[in-house]
Amino acid sequence: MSLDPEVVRKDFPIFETRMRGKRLVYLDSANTSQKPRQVIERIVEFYEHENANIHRAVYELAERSTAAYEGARAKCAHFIAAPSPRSIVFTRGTTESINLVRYSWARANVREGDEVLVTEMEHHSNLVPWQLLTQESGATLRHLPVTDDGMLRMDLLGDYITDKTKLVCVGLMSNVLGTINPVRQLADAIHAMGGLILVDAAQAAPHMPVDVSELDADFLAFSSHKMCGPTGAGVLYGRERLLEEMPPFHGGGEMIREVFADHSTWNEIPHKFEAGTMNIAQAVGLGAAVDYLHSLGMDSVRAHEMELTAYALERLNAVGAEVHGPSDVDQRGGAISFNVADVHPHDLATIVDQEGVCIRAGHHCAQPLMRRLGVPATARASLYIYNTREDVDVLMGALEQAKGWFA
Amino acid sequence: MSLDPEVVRKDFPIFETRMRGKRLVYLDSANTSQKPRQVIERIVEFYEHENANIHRAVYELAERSTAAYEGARAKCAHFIAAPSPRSIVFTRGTTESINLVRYSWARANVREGDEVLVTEMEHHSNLVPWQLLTQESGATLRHLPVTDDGMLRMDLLGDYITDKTKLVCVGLMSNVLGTINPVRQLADAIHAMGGLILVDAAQAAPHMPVDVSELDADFLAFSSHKMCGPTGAGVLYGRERLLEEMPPFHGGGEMIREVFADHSTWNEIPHKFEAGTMNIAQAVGLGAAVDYLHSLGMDSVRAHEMELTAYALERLNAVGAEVHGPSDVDQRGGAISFNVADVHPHDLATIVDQEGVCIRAGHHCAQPLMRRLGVPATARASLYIYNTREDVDVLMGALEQAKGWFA
Amino acid sequence: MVRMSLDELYKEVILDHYRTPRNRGRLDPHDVKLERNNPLCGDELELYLKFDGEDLVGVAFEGKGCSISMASASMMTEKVKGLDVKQARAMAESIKRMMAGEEPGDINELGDLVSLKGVVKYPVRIKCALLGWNTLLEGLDEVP
Amino acid sequence: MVRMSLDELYKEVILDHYRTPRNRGRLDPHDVKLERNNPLCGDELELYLKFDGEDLVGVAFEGKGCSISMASASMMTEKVKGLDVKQARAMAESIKRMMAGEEPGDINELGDLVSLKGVVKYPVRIKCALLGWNTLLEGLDEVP
Ligand SMILES: Cc1ncc(COP(=O)(O)O)c(C=O)c1O
Ligand SMILES: Cc1ncc(COP(=O)(O)O)c(C=O)c1O
Repeated sequence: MSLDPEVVRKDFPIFETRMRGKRLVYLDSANTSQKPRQVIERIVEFYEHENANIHRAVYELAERSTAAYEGARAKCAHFIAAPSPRSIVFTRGTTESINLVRYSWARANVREGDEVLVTEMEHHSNLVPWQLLTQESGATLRHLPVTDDGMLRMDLLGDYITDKTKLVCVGLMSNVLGTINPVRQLADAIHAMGGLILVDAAQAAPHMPVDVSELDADFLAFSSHKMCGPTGAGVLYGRERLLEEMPPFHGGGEMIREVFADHSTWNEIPHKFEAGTMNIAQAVGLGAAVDYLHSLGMDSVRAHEMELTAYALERLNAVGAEVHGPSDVDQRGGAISFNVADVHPHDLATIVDQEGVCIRAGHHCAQPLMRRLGVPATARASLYIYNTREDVDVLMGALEQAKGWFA
Repeated sequence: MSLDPEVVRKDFPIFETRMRGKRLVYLDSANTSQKPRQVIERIVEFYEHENANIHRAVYELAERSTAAYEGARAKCAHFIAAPSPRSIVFTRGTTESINLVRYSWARANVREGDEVLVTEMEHHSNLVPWQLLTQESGATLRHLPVTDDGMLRMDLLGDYITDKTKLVCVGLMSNVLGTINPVRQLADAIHAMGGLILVDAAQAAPHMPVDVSELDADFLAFSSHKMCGPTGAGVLYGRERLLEEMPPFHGGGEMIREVFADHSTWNEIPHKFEAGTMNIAQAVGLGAAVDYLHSLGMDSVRAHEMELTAYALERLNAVGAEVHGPSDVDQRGGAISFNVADVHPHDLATIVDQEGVCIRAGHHCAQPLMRRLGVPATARASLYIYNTREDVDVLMGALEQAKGWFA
Repeated sequence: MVRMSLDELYKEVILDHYRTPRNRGRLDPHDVKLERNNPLCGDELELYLKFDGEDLVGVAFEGKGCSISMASASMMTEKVKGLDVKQARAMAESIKRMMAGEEPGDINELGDLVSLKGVVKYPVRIKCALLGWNTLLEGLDEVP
Repeated sequence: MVRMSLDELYKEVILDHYRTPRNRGRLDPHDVKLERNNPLCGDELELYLKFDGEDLVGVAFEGKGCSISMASASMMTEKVKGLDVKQARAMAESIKRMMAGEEPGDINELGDLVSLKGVVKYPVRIKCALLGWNTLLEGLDEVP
């Protein structure tokens, strides 16, 4: 089933807004996606007909909200082919999911002398937590290098994954380069050494089918707001056995079994990790986003983006932009970073904004990768289900204008 | 300006829902409040016209979302009379706010031999984090006792607040007893010893004027969902000086200044504590909730609840219910816990639910307090701006019915 | 979610067991003693079991809780006393199936216990009804 | 938020300073060297100051960044060279006021710098325009 972006676009009320009289060309979905009517309406419906705290109360309204929340958990489990909803912890987003693993699993398991491996292309959210952890624990943080074309140096794996490595932290799809990393290969390598792998699927989950068993991931994180869902929600998937062994993250209501004055016992997973009143309406909204993406089909989503990415790469090359990351669309997603000679990315973004085009300029939360690429900043256009060739064409026109200003 | 709950009620779409053909009598606002149209519509407006990631991008849509988000921060600062928006950190809710202080401030400042003081009436969210902290640090957790009428034993302060006490953690209003605690007196006592005070305002902020300077609070936490705002948002107020000295909480995007391979430097407060994509739409919704409460006036809110609480206490006494907590409405809010002889709270809640009445039964996330009160569970009716005398009357009728079942 | 009337939940036999619980109190001597609770609502149960070989010859309980949890525990003690471990386990599993909305199996064997069926319509109360039975299942694993 | 046309932002004088920056490069010897950046966008600036008593006798900069940040830094070096510490600080404060949308004060004194006024309509670019000036203010605090 192929996806027609002009039809998809109609589901997104924001595209009825015109930017200074022009068509809104939103090319910043790697940053955050727009929300379809189906998701917005589900949130409204929750507040208007189901709103109550979950798990805690015996009245019917609370049964409705609990069913909606736990239903969303089951949808998320299904979305990444997780074996059970028990392995799905709701969080605020990828960043919190990763920090949860840091505070809970890693503080208990990573010791002085151990190593944690990240890659040179990680988002700050999958780098800074591991800096903080290794600084605190006396472990060593290592960085798997990236080639000039933006691929992981898999040839160096033997040096970087050893019996000292306790955890490998890797993005499934890079938010700067678009690169889809060979996560399964990394998983096999670290599992052979008895370590674990955490997969940052913030960019992958919205754009391609993700299967935790195929990846053999121990932990996997993603964010609602990048995949048509509301802000303020996300998921940490963890193997049940790991979640069961891990100490709790936050202390508070709901995550406990019994509380005494000076100690407590914990609720079952995943509730052990969900302290206090959760982001109920947001989890429900994320469930609706999963339904929405399922209705399009994740294979169709991926196919549409591959086609459009190929077109955008071709056009960018034609205007002489320097594009970072792989050129083969089989190996990459639709986040495309580039530089245009003589025009700073910031100026580029300001100028195309005048044409109603939203792109991002900066370091994209990946300063070490910027240093590796030898640029202080890049411009990035990122594609999603509602983007069309016309959007790419408008961007190209705007880029030509920008070149004009600084010619 | 006095508040007419029948008018207020019309702002809340959920009251158009009938529960099994009956008027919805929602008496569980201490658990979570219902949401007015003004808040729901603001969230929809955000997703339909402003949705973009904040701080990161240069295009106009991102300027709108950043303005909305930072505007909400300023509203929250104003709401608790905080000296500056810089002292307002957005979180998921009270539980996360308190755990943030635990992970960031307390891990760096509470050592073996130090003491942390909680009270016997704290919510699990203001107790379990301190159990975990003191267990990890080797500090001692102490519990300020409660009198039989549900007041803090202020006469014992000299024993409980000493130069060993590094932090006092206290709720401004109890979610079980309704008690309004003399926080300022506790603040003065701990400040005289050089320690700090963390105020759990989860129950107070929605129901009465709160002023951090008057309380002389070092930290203060509250939740959006209990004060007409969306789920998934909350606030940690912290003195600027403290926030500046504290190490970061989560590592990730936005909270950094510069990231190198093995270390990083931090953004200014409050951004240092807001890693990754925040709960943007929820913060904006909380801002709308603050506007809504301001339009009613927090003094009017408090006055309405005092009057209705007095009425409910009178009626409960008349049916022979055993009410816990202070009987003087000057000293308490509208969360009313009670037991009815021969009828277990659970049965009570199920039976009144048949009449469209939502009350809560259980330990209300305060198991140690339940032990202190000598009951395994209580029923709790909690009042808010949309509750009327009629609601109380319906509850009383339902209670009589419940007694009938178990007579 | 359609609710039945309260009569479906609070059947006379349930109210009777709640008002006059059977086999309530400590059982001494006993082979197994288990304390379990329902963390969400604070219901507490202490279960005592006495075995003769594979046979459950003594069952008693102490506890505090709502009518459903206490009545269900009381009915359970009556029903399982005298059964062997296998039979008792089968009965507990029947009840759990019934609470999951499935067919419990041989209804005749359940007898009075069928009156618990009304609880299915009150999802939050299912945990109350099962507190005793889940504790029993754990206790049966400890047969000496 | 009303946008002006791009001509208001990219005035000829700004583009000129961007294309041909003044006082670009290291200044040796210098009294003060400061490295600052704009964490959101990656703009980087190195500022060199040389004093003779209270007088700022040498100013130079190195850096990478967008047209606004580089042009603003370039214009700044031209304007503040020769001023004393107090005058330089006053000028930086004027620019900051202008960027906050307030009246900058004596417009005549600002001269070309007034061309930066268009930036006010582009809130995210204000930090770019101020990078040089904020760095200068810090540097002035270090006058030996
Ligand atoms: C007094 C008190 N503190 C803390 C909390 C926890 O708040 P939240 O669940 O919103 O994190 C609550 C509410 O459940 C409360 O009533
Ligand atoms: C690859 C990657 N990892 C992590 C994140 C952080 O996600 P969030 O900001 O939703 O926590 C992002 C998005 O910004 C990302 O692109």
